[in-house]
Amino acid sequence: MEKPEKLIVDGKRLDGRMPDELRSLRIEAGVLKRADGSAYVELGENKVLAAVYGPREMHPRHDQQPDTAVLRCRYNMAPFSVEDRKRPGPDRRSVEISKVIREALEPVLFLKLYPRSVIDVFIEILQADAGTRTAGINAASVALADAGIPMRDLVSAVAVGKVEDTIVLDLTKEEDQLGTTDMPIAIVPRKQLVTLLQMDGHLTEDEFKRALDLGFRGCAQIYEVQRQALREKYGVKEE
Amino acid sequence: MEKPEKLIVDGKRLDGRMPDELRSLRIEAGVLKRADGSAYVELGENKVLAAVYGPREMHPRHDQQPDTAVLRCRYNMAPFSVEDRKRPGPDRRSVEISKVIREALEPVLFLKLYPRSVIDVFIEILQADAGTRTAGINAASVALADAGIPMRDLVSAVAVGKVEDTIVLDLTKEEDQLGTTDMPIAIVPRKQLVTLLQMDGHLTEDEFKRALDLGFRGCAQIYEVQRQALREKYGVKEE
Amino acid sequence: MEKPEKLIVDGKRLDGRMPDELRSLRIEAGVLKRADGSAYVELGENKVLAAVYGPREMHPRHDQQPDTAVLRCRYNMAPFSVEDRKRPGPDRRSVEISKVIREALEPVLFLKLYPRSVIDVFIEILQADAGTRTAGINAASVALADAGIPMRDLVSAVAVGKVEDTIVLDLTKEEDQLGTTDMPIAIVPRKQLVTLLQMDGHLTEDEFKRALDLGFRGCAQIYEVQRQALREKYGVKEE
Amino acid sequence: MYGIVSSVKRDYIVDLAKHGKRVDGRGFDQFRDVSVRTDVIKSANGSAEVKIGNTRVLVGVKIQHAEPFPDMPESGVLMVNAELRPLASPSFELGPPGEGAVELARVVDRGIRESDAIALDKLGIKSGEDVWAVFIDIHVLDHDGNLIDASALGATAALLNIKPPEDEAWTLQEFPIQKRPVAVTVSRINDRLMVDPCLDEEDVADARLTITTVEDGSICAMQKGGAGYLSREQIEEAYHLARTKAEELRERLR
Amino acid sequence: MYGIVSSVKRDYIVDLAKHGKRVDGRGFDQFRDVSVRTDVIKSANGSAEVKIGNTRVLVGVKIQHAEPFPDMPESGVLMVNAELRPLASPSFELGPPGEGAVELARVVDRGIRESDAIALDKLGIKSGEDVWAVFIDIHVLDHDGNLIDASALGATAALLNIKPPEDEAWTLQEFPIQKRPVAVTVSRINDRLMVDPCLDEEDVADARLTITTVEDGSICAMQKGGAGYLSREQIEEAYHLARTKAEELRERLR
Amino acid sequence: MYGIVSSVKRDYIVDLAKHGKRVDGRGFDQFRDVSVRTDVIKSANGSAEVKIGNTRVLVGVKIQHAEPFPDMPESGVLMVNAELRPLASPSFELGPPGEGAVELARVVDRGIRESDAIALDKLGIKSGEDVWAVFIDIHVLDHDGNLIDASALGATAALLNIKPPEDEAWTLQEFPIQKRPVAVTVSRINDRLMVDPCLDEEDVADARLTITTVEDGSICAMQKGGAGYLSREQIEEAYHLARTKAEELRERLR
Repeated sequence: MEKPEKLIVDGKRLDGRMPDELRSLRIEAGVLKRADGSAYVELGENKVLAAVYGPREMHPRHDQQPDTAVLRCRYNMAPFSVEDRKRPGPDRRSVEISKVIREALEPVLFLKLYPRSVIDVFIEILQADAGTRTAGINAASVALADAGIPMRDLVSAVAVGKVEDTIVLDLTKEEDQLGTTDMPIAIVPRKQLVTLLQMDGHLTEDEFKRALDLGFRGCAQIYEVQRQALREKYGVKEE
Repeated sequence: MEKPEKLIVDGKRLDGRMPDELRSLRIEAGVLKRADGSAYVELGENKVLAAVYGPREMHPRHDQQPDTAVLRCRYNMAPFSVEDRKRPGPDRRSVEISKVIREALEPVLFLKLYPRSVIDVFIEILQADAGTRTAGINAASVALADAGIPMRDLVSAVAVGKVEDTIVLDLTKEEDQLGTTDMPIAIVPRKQLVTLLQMDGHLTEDEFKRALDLGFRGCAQIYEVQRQALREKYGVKEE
Repeated sequence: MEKPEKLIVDGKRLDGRMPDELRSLRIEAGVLKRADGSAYVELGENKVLAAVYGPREMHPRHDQQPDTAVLRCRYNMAPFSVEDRKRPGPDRRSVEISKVIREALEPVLFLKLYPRSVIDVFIEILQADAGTRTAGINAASVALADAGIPMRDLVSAVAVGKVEDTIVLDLTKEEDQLGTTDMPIAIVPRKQLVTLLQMDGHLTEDEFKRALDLGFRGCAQIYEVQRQALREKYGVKEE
Repeated sequence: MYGIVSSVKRDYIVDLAKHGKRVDGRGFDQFRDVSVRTDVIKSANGSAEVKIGNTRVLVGVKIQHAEPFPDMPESGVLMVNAELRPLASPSFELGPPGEGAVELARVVDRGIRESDAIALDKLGIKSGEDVWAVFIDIHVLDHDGNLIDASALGATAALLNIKPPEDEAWTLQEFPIQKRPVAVTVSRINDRLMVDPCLDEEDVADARLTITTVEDGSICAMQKGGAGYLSREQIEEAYHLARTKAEELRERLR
Repeated sequence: MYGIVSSVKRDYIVDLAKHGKRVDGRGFDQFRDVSVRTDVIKSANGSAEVKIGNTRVLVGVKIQHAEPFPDMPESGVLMVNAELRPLASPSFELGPPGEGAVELARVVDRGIRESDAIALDKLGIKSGEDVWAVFIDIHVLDHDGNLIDASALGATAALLNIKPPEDEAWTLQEFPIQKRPVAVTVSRINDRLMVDPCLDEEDVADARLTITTVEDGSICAMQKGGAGYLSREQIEEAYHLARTKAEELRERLR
Repeated sequence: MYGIVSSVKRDYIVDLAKHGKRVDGRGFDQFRDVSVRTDVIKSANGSAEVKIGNTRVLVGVKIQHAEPFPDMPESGVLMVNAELRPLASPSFELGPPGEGAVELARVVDRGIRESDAIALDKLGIKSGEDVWAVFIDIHVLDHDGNLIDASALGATAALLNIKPPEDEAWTLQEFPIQKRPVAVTVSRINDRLMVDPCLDEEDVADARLTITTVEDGSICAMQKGGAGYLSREQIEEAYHLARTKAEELRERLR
């Protein structure tokens, strides 16, 4: 990849977006037959599929929890989803991402309702272009709702970053690699609570606050698309 | 290996065999002390040992089947059995072969007689010269009988192939590598039913039918040697 | 490492020790908070930590023994403990050492007192300079006592070797690599029984007997330091 | 790859078969709806998504530099891998490929390799050092039976969809595809042969025979599966079924 | 990384927090005793042992030759690995690193990498062939909570302790450290934020946020953990806590 | 490697030992029938099958090109691997070698390596790049006790059976064997020492000591095993037994 001279020209990004603008976003609920719930998310060039199984009996049995269901998440990149073929199987990156996604989703679930059982969330990245973990959370959250799992709210997620000293929403792969900072964030929109927050790069205190602001606003937009996807699937108006 | 000019000269193969002729075959039943049943097969330069354990208690317990025994097969090549030392442990080839061998043997077993238990079949290739999977089936089948496992019939197996447009029986390694087609087949001889059939290479419809014919005839010869091995071990004439 | 011309000059070793002299030895009991028992051993440049957990419930359950506790040992080298970084995880060497250490400790334990349970011994080599397995046994033995596990006696261990035809006690790494023979030995001091004995190199019958003599004497010295460590921890005089 | 069905369902399906019927009303020689979409993954050199009824398989092909095998120093390398992703079925588990995934990948591999579908001999770069590797990754997304046929069709479709890598070492005009192998799996339930079983049918089937054929009807690969047997007559009937249906499926490729 | 606590203990700790207290009487913004000893392992190029209360972590750094990554042919390589050794806690198991160990290593890694603490661009030897690899191995010896802060502090201390390898390929005067990142983890119990939880507190905490800052107070890495949430206000409060405590901890480095 | 015996059988064997007897009537210093067949595997460079009573071990040696270890650039490489194949015993499990297989391989390895049985320094080809690797693979086929002695004997016999590889890089007249190490394991049951325990005896033995000696009676390797102890006197007695029996076994080599 050749490095472009500037990533932001006249206040606009290389793909023409404003700093606070999302890429095109499409979410569809209930796209798989076998899974109990599923969703498909296209965010820019990202293509992500999530499936939910459960609540179902936990195996192996000694991992069962007597007073609660266990939430398991597995984030996986298809070998062909990235520039250089990814060798199949979990690596350290996907192990960590699976963990933070689980911890991002768990706060909205009523796991105590299903003691001894497990809820499995599988996220497949079919095509990757930065922001796959947040796209995965958006998909998983809709898939959980599609599976009929009781939830306090959806979880909406987006990455915020810093590119040439500008705080921008929803980084592309190019911006992620050439910019300095990536900060994925997930929010429970109604209560405005943060369930995922990671960052690497460089942010001053002031930049951090502006990044948080932008993250909250981006998640609000995503939340609308998630709800729309569920409305389309179930044909009812939310109250 | 230098490529010979022709693999078939004056209707005869490089080792002097006719196209429909087996290599020398020796089968011995009950060759191991610890196993519940065992057999040794030499087919040309192949040396194969099979052992059977069971029916015995299935571990891990959650793999037990309440209404049937489970048949497990493991095909393994000794590191020194091939030209280049084989790294120990299962590879994709041996995983697949173990599966098709299991499916070749299962139709003659009365697994329902032994609910919750397991029958283990271990096949060790000590020296390999093409046709190890079929030699393994022949050995395993005699070992199962030696273990006293009730069987509808033995299973007899052989590879058929195409070498320079001739359909031939029981390929050597040289014929397998230089010829175009390899088609292993396993048969329940009395009822003439096929329990294993694989093929790779190239066969027209007509060639395919002739290959099937030759496979059935080859298996009939092998069946006789298998029965002879059991007669020798148990010193009784079959009715 | 440049090879020195001679390893023994005027009857003294490169570090100034006499052939039958131990390196400086420091043992401390009860150094870890979470473990049920622990000990730290410095022997020359070796730094070794041992921890004991148990008797505790055995998992997985089907490894429980109905009439006895199971002793498990795991010897592990920290990646930075050796010259070339050691890749984390067990290798064949550490698997074997873990086994012989377990068998060196087991004779002094009353495992039958704790049916169905497990006693875990973890040995971490933080800095290695030859003799880590015997230093590990010395640490583990004190850690077992610190955990309050009933014992017939401690186990004391040391390596004996042959360097330029001299039988020497407690080899350094340099002596181990340039000398011809390494013979680790572990002893139950009161009854003078051998619970670990390994050797590689070259010993004549006479040399072997002298090496055994030296090993017994070395272990007696180590035993005193082990007991002193326990006295210091528990502030009582042994009877 | 096989789930467990209740004996009631088993009896029902077997009974239907005896009466010449299938659970979804199809004929024994009839596939469910088949759709083939190509060029679905930008990060792959070639890709295809195949749906057969509810079954859905995504195949991506990557073309990368690799070292040749020592005995074939000028020949490209073909690697086929299948992942039965746990999102596709409650019976698929996490972890390295099990025997079902291994068999699936190897059957697809043999169909392509043995038919010389790819002219691997044209994929050398520098003898003994550098060749093109063709990685075919089969990603199963939704499992309602007949994964082998869907995967093999997807693999051939993805190969036909390949855009050569943008790499100065690539000198061919286009990716050298020579054949279009198509696999058709024929299943036996009781004594009836049928193509394209749905998952329920697959679970009660006694045996299956996959026959991969090329344009002229000759066979390049076969694989019998399942814990049952086939008679000689059934094998020949299966060949005719497979050959006929392969021609139909092949029309879906471009 | 989380154990299980009895509901009695949980209620007790939560109740204390509501009343502004902690189990060991500390203030919410107060660390336990912190000690940093360096140069403790001769076989490492740099090493440090950090104790925070009863928590004890040993970090060793090895500097070795390695091949560079293809896209950074002249840049040194940083590898951070963490081992939650089973001697450190009854909840740590044998086997390859689990998600707790992986997260720990990656959070420490990002703090060092993203702050450019090491001038990796100075650690090339021969472009595309040979560079210096910096292996940071975190060896957890005793676990009484707050492993991330202890490990990150140990890693930075061990880097500052590095003596260059005795190797003619090494040409720098000293090991090129540019920044001193320090991680501080803020935990939420009920609605109170606190630093440096002991294990019992960690087990009942709802969520944690690790913020790694450098000398000027800017952030180089963050990681939220735990199955709960944080409000926006709590995040900002956590930042101020983390920045203040990091300054205190940084004084322990040399 | 140890199975479980009923306490009745244990008491019976121990009682016999107290009365100076063994289950099969042998003397304590007596091996079962020993047979050594060499040249049994054509695909190996050297091979041997050893039977000791019902115990049966097949050893194959392969000689192949390999890279040398960095610190021994001109020295050949020795690798010993043991597989306790599950067909040999109901107590052997599938999967990677357990501690029993690892110990077996390493004890055999040390006997060969430490006695300099193979002149590895003659097995260089191109310094730092190419040397001969000697792979000794121990394949246990039937387990009725005393695997170490059978495997070590098989390994030495297979080495003596080696036909050099047909490879132009091979320049020696013959494979350079210098010593014939033989391992003898002495087991203690109650207070009696005995050689060559059958499996039942092995299962009740308190401890064992393997002593590997070469032609002149000097020791090149030892390994105590088992969860019991040996007295100093027993160790010396074991040495004399091992040395005497090794001479007998050595006569079976060629």
